[in-house]
Amino acid sequence: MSVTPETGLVVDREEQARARRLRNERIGRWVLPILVVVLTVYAWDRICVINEIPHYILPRPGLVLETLIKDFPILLSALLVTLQTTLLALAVAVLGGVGLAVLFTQSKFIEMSFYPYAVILQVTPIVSIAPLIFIYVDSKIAGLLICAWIVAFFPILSNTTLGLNSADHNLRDLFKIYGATRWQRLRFLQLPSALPYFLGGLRIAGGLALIGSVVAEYVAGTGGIGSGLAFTILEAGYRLNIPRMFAALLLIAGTGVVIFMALSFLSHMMLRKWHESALKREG
Amino acid sequence: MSVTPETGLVVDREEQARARRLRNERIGRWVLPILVVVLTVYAWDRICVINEIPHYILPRPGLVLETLIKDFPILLSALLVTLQTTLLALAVAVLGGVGLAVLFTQSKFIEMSFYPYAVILQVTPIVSIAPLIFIYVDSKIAGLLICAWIVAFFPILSNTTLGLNSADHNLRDLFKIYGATRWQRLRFLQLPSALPYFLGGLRIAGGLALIGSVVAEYVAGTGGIGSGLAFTILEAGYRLNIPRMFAALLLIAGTGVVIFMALSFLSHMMLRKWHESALKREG
Amino acid sequence: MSLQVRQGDFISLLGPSGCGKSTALRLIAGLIHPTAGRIDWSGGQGAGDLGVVFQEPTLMPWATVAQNVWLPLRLRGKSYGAVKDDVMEALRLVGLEKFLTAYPRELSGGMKMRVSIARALVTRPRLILMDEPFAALDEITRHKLNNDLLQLRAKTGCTVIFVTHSVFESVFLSNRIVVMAARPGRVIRELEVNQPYPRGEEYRTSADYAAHCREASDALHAAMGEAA
Amino acid sequence: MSLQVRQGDFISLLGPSGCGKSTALRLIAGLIHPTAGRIDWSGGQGAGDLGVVFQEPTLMPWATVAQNVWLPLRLRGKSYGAVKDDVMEALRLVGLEKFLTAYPRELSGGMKMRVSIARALVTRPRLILMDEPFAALDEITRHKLNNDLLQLRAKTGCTVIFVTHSVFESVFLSNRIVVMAARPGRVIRELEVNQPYPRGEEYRTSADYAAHCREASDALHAAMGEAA
Amino acid sequence: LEAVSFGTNWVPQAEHGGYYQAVADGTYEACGLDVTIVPGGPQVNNRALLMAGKVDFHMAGNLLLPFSAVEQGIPIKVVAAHFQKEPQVILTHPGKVGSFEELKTLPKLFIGDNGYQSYYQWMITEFGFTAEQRVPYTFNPAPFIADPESGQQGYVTSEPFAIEREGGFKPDIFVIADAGFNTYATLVETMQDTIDEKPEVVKCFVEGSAIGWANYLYGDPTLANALIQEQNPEMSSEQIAYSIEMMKEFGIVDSGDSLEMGIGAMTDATITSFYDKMVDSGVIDAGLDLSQVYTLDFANTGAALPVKKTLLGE
Ligand SMILES: Nc1ncnc2c1ncn2[C@@H]1O[C@H](COP(=O)(O)OP(=O)(O)OP(=O)(O)O)[C@@H](O)[C@H]1O
Ligand SMILES: Nc1ncnc2c1ncn2[C@@H]1O[C@H](COP(=O)(O)OP(=O)(O)OP(=O)(O)O)[C@@H](O)[C@H]1O
Ligand SMILES: O=[N+]([O-])[O-]
Ligand SMILES: [Mg+2]
Ligand SMILES: [Mg+2]
Repeated sequence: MSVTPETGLVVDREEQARARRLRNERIGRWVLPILVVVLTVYAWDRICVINEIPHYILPRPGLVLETLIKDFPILLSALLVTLQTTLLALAVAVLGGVGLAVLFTQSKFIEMSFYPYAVILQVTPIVSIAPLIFIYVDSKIAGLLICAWIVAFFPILSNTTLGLNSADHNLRDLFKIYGATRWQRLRFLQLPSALPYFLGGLRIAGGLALIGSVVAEYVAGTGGIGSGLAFTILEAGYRLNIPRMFAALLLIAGTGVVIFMALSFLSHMMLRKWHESALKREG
Repeated sequence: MSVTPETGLVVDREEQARARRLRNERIGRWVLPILVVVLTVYAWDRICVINEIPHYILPRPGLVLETLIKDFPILLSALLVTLQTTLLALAVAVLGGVGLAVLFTQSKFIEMSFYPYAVILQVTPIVSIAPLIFIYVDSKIAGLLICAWIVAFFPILSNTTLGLNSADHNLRDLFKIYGATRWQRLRFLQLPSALPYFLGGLRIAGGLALIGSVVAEYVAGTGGIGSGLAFTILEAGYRLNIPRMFAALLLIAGTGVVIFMALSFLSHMMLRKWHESALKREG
Repeated sequence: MSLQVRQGDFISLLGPSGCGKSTALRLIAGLIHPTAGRIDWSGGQGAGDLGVVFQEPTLMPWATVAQNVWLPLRLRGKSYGAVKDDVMEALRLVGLEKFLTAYPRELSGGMKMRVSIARALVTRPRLILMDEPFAALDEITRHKLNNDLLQLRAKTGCTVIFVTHSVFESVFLSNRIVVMAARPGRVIRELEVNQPYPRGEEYRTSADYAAHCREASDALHAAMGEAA
Repeated sequence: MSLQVRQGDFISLLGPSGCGKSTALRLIAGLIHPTAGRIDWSGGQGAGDLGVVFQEPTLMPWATVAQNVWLPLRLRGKSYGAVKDDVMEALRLVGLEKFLTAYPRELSGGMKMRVSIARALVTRPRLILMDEPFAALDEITRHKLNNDLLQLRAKTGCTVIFVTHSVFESVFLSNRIVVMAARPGRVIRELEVNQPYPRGEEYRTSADYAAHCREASDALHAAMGEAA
Repeated sequence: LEAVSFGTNWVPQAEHGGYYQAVADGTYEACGLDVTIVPGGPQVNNRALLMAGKVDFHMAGNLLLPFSAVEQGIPIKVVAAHFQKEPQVILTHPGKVGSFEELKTLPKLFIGDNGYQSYYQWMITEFGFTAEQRVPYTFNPAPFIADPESGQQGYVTSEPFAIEREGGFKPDIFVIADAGFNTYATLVETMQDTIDEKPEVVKCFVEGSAIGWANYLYGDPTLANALIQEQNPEMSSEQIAYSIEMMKEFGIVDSGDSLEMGIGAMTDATITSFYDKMVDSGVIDAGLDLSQVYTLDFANTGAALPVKKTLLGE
């Protein structure tokens, strides 16, 4: 066995292979997902054609795309309404989830006493308590936000709590020795430790905030002007305008993927310097 | 400063204080949550009385309890139906979530290509696609399961993926050196590393599986014999039997809390030997 | 175990692996509480003005080297701007002034440990607890840091409790050496090193030094023998 | 850097903190790939039959001591029952036979490192890479393990590449000492230690030993001087 | 003007035309009301808002709902019935079954939650339909169109149109009112408090709505339709025209008693007969004090009769 310095010319086969693999990977990273999408769409189309599925049950992708383009003004304004609720709900879920998690890690008592209520909120069917919410909350936007928040906040709470409790014990000892206040320990130790967990929760909550907004629109029944995608789906379904319904569903799906990718990117940017899950590795 | 051996008699003030604190903690751990529950119920009752909220909007807790006891046979059988779906859905969510997570960590290509579809499933409103599911899935139970699964699997997938990627890099190197196969690395390194994350996801999914079952029952409409809590709520709501509706909601909430506590206990038992988040600490 | 520490002492703890040296340090630092017995503090020092080096580097992986060293001062409410010079000086002491903005994962094992040492010294504490701080360092760096530590002690008059596996190191540095035996961890021998400070490189070659080393080494053998 | 390793060599890498010793080991282990230059394997050994001790203990926190040591054998498909004796023997070698069922977090720093050593030796590998394995151990345990390592090598004829900060250790153990300098990491000196094996405790007090130590120490100083 | 609100059971559509008409042409305003119409939806519970006093009037689908309210001791009262006949129908693919009774041979019936809780319970006890047959209708007719062996609920004024246009076939229609489900539909309910404290408001709303319906059906519905389409841009003019035509054809709003007593009219006889039927088939318990369910004080004033006369030029 020998380790020799650079020879300049002798680049052996192994190294070539590695370079090739890297290059393939770089290309595949973009080509493959696109290929899969194309194949999916093609399969969808074939299934519709071969099984003779009528357009009012499962429209062919071309038709959906056509509708998407044709109805884009309607769909876009509905999307914007839903998106607004989603982003607001997500923001409130982050604040509420992290806030509660911090509160809960401050004292076992608080945690034991109030965590059950967070669980109760999580498992309460929105459809059942929405009327109650809309009785006592006058603003429709506030009501929508509350509904979407209830759906989205729990993963953030749960993951952040886990993360805050996962701070390295040696580091905790260090903070104790240096007389860190509760707040300092939180700020400089527990919150950074919780970051990967929190960001994981955030990625779950992103999708839930979207679906929560849609569900909230269903129960709030924002008919008429300023109504979101839920209403579009409902109305299109009722009118058997199934291509439009699928176009709206596609828009929701796309929005979900975009939110997820944005949150993943955020996560990557925040962790890439130090966390195992985000580090680039050779081999 | 001096460190002296045991004197047997001199137990100083500091130590007494510590013992007292420990005792208080042990008691408070049970007393406080119960106190909070009692206070919550009392507040609920007072709010009803002071604001003169009629029983058909928000029944007083006593009435709900009375109904719970009176209607217990009906409610119990409904609960059992829902619980069955919930547990099955959770089991399938665990299998599906962990399975997909494992698949996704096997190759960046697979992950990039198929993760979006998991996100799409997560953000698709069940209410909209349930009809489609029930057109092509004949078994009602299978349909219910699919719906509940769609709601519950994502947190497990997302958290487990994060966990699998968070395995210590030095340990990964060790496995590589010892020529571990892909499967061995997964089995002996990545899965154990992912355990805390997975269990965190499981706690989120537990509640979601419950709510997913309820939502699925709503859209699948298991009327008649063998119908679950969603149907009870719906029927009670329709008949304006609001106390029964609240009794059913209470049962869902209680079930959610029990599931959460059971999963937390499971998590604690599996991690207490080694993971930071579950280790007992002095001070 | 019973151990009297006087202001200005430099005490080394010596003993076989697993005999409880780290545990003793944690006791003194107030991180754990004795199941029996007690710790008396006199001189109003308390656990306040303390610097610690754990056996593991214990760095915050999300923070740069500079931020890690800044930590103890930051916890006292000092802004980075105000203590930048202190941080730089502590890092210069351990030879890492060029790695200000590196993250811990980019450092070698010995460099991480040196960051940890810089962090312990940056506050110029009156009591320093160190758990095998120099074990991962080459002999030259180690000697240099030995000298630096003694200089610092001379300047600030701080008390040091120092865990090491090197008999030589313990003799060179301390005025008292406590030899512990394993299971149950207890003190079996206390040696005084009477050589006055400052001690220079020439002390390492003196007969007194060699004699003390032999004495400590014998005590250690005794501790091991007993443990076996 | 260029380094020729022959079958049966015991090579020590010596050098200042951060000079690239660990990185060199990782290169040899095939964990990272050279940006330039290459590694040739001859003798069909490949990276197959390898035992490694990293600078950090690198234990699985969820597994007991016995399970951690079992790992390399487990990865070869051996059931615990089949290799129980090997695991026990490796643990006995490092003096931890009583800690079979302990978890890593219950061990002291030195004990963790010893588990790591037991894990590297349990397969009786033909090539052993060790990164400061004994740094966290007291001198007596260290000497014992030094002797054990040499015995093992005599029995199995394995090749060892060994990173250490102790000049004494490197001279006692190896037949070749490679001294590295920092930034960029490169070999600045190679020493041969001609003393034949087996080497007993008496070698530690021989004149030859002292001479080699001085030589190595000078080389190290030279490396540091250049680096500064 | 007194501000009041009226919660409907669905998104704005021609089946709510009379109320929009009265809003649009100022009929309510003329008697002192400023009416806001709060649309409903499949998951929307406007009834909870009525009970909480957030809306003043609510549209109930049939009499079973008010029966339940009284059964639970809730002071809700029916003050008018703007549909004389339940417009609910069961649709099937053409020629699949010959009679209402034969519907129960279909393996799948898409019935919404409300329908399941009300008339379907009656269909179970009266004809022997089963709970297992019923599949929830999510207000999307596609699953029905896909399965020729299924049936589906629908408003006679609405679903047949959409299905004929998109599904390409004219479904068979079975009117449940004709099968014996002789409830009034599109009832206006309000809290007893409102009746006691502001009878003039109730009177204005009930009579104004009746006049609105007369104008909508027999006069020019343009204003109302514009309002409907403004609040529900998806509502097509063809659909509205179809609905109006069907309401007329089946005498949904104006037939039987209302021809004599005016739109919105109710009679003790009809309500008692329906109640007895429901008791017989076990949908509801006997012994209900029907006087608590409704009042004829407002509905039977014949307010719309002169309007209708004028419009029809009689
Ligand atoms: N968390 C724990 N639970 C149980 N036992 C523990 C725990 N931590 C340490 N011990 C035990 O306490 C003993 C003393 O450990 P300690 O870390 O103080 O040893 P040490 O003298 O510092 O050894 P080393 O030189 O190897 O660092 C060891 O035998 C160890 O097994
Ligand atoms: N992940 C990394 N990214 C960037 N630089 C790194 C990384 N890991 C190590 N280095 C750099 O490589 C150099 C060599 O590190 P290495 O760990 O090989 O040193 P070493 O000789 O083992 O030192 P020590 O004796 O302190 O363990 C160091 O200067 C370090 O800063
Ligand atoms: O209620 N949902 O989470 O869909
Ligand atoms: Mg220790
Ligand atoms: Mg190293």
